[in-house]
Amino acid sequence: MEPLLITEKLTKDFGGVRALDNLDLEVREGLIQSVIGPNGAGKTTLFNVISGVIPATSGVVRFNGEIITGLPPHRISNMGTTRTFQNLQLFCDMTVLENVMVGMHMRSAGGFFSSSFRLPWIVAEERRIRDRSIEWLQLVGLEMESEKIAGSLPFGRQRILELARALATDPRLLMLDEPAAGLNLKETQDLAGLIKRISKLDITILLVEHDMDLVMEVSDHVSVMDQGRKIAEGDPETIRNDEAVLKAYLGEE
Amino acid sequence: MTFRSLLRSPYTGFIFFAVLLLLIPLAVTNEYYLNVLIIIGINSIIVMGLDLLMGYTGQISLGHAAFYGIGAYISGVLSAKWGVPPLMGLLLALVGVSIIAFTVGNPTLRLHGHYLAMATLGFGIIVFIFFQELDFLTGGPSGLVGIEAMTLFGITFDSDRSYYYLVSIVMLIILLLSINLVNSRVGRALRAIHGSEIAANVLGVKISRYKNGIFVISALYAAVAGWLYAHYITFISPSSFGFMFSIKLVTMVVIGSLGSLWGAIFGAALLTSLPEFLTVVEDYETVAFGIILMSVMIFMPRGLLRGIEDLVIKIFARISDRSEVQEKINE
Amino acid sequence: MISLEQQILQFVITGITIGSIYGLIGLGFSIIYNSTEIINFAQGEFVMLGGLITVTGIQVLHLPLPFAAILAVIMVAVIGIVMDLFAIRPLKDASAITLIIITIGASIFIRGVSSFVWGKEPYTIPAFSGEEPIPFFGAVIQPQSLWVLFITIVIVVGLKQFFDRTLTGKAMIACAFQPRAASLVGIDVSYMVLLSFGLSGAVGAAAGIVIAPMSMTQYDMGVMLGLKGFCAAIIGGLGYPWGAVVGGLALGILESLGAGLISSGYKDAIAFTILLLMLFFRPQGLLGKTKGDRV
Amino acid sequence: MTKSRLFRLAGIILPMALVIVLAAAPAYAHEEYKIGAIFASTGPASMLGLPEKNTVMMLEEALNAAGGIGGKKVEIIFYNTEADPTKTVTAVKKLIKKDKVEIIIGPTTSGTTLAIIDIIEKEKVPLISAAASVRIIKPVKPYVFKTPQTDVMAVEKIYERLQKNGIKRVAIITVANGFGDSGRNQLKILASKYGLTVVADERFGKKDTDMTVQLTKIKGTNAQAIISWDTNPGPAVIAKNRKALGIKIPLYNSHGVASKKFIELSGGAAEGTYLPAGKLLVVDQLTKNDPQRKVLTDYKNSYESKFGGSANTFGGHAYDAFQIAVKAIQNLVDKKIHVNRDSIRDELENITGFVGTGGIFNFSAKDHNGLTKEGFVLVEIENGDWKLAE
Repeated sequence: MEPLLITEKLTKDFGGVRALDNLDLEVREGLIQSVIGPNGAGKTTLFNVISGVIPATSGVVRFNGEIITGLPPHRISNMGTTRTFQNLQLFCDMTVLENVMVGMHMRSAGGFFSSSFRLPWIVAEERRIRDRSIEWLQLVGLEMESEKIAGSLPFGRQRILELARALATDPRLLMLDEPAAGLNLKETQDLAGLIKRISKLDITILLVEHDMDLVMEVSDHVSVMDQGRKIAEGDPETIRNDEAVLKAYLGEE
Repeated sequence: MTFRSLLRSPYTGFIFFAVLLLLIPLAVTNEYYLNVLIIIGINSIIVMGLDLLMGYTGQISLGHAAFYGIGAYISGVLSAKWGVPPLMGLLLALVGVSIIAFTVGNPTLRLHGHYLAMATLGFGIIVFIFFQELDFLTGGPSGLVGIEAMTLFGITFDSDRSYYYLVSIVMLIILLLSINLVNSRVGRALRAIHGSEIAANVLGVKISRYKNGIFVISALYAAVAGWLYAHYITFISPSSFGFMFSIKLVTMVVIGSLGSLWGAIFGAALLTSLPEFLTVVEDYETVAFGIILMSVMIFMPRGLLRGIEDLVIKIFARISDRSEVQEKINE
Repeated sequence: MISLEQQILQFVITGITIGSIYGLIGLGFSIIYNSTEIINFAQGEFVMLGGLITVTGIQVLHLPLPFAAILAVIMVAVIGIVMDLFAIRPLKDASAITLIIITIGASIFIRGVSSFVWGKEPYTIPAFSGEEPIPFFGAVIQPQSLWVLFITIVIVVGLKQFFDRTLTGKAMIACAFQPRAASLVGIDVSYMVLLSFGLSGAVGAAAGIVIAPMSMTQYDMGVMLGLKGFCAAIIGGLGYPWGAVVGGLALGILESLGAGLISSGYKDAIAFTILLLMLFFRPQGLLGKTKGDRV
Repeated sequence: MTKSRLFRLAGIILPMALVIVLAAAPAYAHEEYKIGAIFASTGPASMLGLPEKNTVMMLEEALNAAGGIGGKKVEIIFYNTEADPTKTVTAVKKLIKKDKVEIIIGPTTSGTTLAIIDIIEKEKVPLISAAASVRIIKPVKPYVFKTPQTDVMAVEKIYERLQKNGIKRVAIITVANGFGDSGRNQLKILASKYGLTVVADERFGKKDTDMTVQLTKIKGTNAQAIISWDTNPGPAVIAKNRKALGIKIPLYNSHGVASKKFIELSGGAAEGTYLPAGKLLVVDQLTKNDPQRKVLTDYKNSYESKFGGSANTFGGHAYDAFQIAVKAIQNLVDKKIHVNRDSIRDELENITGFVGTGGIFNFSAKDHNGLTKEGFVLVEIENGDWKLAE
């Protein structure tokens, strides 16, 4: 079976700096796959290029067999992949529920005209969006806070909310950019459980993370990046003992 | 529970407001006050549109007086030169403004922050100059006379009282449409763009479509207001649609409270009627206006409506704190 | 009668003169923007105050022109500082829109007060060195135009030295690019902001003084000049101080060529159309560099 | 959440309630003749509007000190229009509906006057405007009068002179606002009547700081005279730029610069330029038997002693409007006709031979300005002062 996401010779230059260097990566459907690497390895750049937030310098990204490089982010999301952000990008002035409802954007159709006049089918759609969003909140355990302003949540809860919002797009591939950053031990453990639960919903997960314990606990497959290149990959056990990986990390520290 | 949800519904406020608006003429017998209310109504229509753009979507426009003017001039010129009836004038004004707004909005809304402010400001000034220079159509700087009074479906709105009802009804319709819009998928998308363009984008919101869409809608609101204005005063001149008026509109939105339709109406009402109250200080009017603008922004940067809200909540909180303390002492 | 070539030369000379003024005003915008990311809509009022205070210095206090001018520059710098202290500093973490409204409020306030102090009549001051025009290949140059150019160059060179050579100047630039890092290395950011308001007040006042003999000075002259200066700063590239001067010159020359060769009625429309095209196709300005956008 | 929604509602209702309370205040019966005055005492036309306001306030005080009209005092109710059409409309409605005035004088600018004509005609309140445009009284509207000479007369005064000097080609340079626009139209319409061709038609903005470009273009034509049309400070800049460019053909200004400020602003550059002006400017040069001499001297002296500065023709327009309004009421009182809006209007049309600062007014049913171009004199600037050029 062809992998869900493939990058082929993906390259990204920032001025003179090469953030991604002919990167080949495969993400197989149904797995939890992680990308790790020291700071500046190009992990976030990888996410930005895949999600269309910044253009690639060269190379292609295929999603579900189709080339998605060069497409704007909303088109890429529409094909069934979405992401979270390392530094949170919540809609801070909106309520928790509304944030998730925005996630349902692609799964609904109301336009300027029909919404302004609140046509009957809009009323029905609104109800469906609301009910479904509450379900997502229940899944991540945020339903009690649904009416709170997102910006007022504690940091850990905000991370969870961003995850719920991404889930609401009903993705086939969910890319999580350091979801454990800033979380305490307990929260990280809860997150690990949540990621596994999400995986059971037939959602493929691509995870960029610094927290090795989390990575090793949840991942089916791990790729290691350094200076824009992939230096190793395999199951967590293999990676743990890979020399190149150790060197890359130790070399840094 | 039902009572709470009733209170929470955005439509409860609307119904109260609508009843209030339509009852006002029963209490206000002096047409001069109706005149002030009419101008407030016209201004609130523009300001609501501007608030959808600025407060909800986070895109500043320092050139909205231009759309107000284009709406007024299209219907006004058609009426004064060729006797086109106002309803037809409105239709053509809406078509004209949407074409212009779409053409301008497309490249302009790719800009951000101060660049967007400057571009919209430039657009406003260019349009203003066209009002002045196309004098064979617009009557030039000295203005366009001979615009016919508002006649719709055989009814002529030639008294302040009847015009008040017309403006109120149009305003209520626009308010209702706006309430619908902000509480919908589209409204959430707009606020999402305000919150984080990138996040909205990766959640599937096509940014340009929504920015352009709301820009056109807010321009259309302004055009409707312009149409109401032209057929009310029956005279228009470029000076009513200049840069200073654009600035005034922005201050109405901000002083009222960004991102709140009620704030928009409140801001329009306050800043339109303020000069009427400031006639007391007469010569100091501009100085007072400047001071008010600055102090509101310094002490209530979220706008007056939210500012007052916060203040009242704070006072309530303090009172309840105190009573709690009191209770503890009593214990 | 003069030939078309001579006319065009004259247009360019005029454009350079007006452009330098736009540039000086734009410079004021850039200085404040650089240290605070604020667009100060009261910049035009600084220009007006510079002119009117000089008028008072000459006509009421009977000071010689240079002293009156220095007095005006100092006073407007102080007014800029006061504006920062009372209107800008009380705001912490204000949004761009709030700051725009504040500076608009300040400009309305300053205009209102000025209309009391000086009345609504326009004033003028004598040209710095006579009004005998200097012939130049069939066109003429007003001596005051040379003064405008001279003062512009002096200010630009002076500011460049200040930013490049002095510790304070370097600190101000640092605040612009890395305010948090700047405060970490011990730079007093709020002092630098204060300084930038004072400095831009002084530059604005200088612009107001050099054009007063040519264009008259009046309590409400600041609005349009302020807009044009803002325009110049954007065309040159916001945040690139020398960009404002380049932008101002470009704007001035194009505007006066447009007025001369196309239509004087549409003069400002031409200027602002250029601005729009610039924003659409090269939003970073003439001198700005495209920044790599990272998320 | 619920609470805040309520407050939001209250925020809307409170100001509305305030308006209602204010509206409910009873309009008390009045014991004096109420005259509404609307001038642009601030805003872009404040240089005109402020002396107009001052004049009217001064006259009210003087009249009431002298006992008013037939024992009844006169009350001026003043509103500032800021030269803004919307504000003017509001002010007029306030005067008519709330203050219930008998007659309105003002506004300052042509644009604002045109904006209120419909209301004036509908509400049937006499209006004496202080604005220049001929469109105000042509065609004649029953309730609208005006005191300044029209721009037609100013143009004719200049063209007459040009024709006499054998000039055939003129260049015009006008400001892009109501005043300049109205002048520009008349300059173009009337040119052929005086055998003139307009060879250059340049414009500038009210806040422009340099007119070298426009003048350079004029220099490139074969014009024999330049006519500039604006109020201060624009024409002073034009005069200076003209001198700097070494343009030798004569410069004529509009009546809009008829104040000492113009000479002061242009430095020496105004020397030898011409303008049509009301006689106020050259009151000391008038012949002893000039019928306006006394009126002008009185006005000038009382204005200047009260407000300092120098009296200008704009204040004069307000002076005329006020005095004519008072005259009409006085006549009605004398004739024992009930004073109301309609009777005042009718009486205004009967006023003839009224000596004002702008000329001798002869109103009639067909002429609501009542002046001829003889109200203007052509003035030359010589040695920093006005000089009758006739």
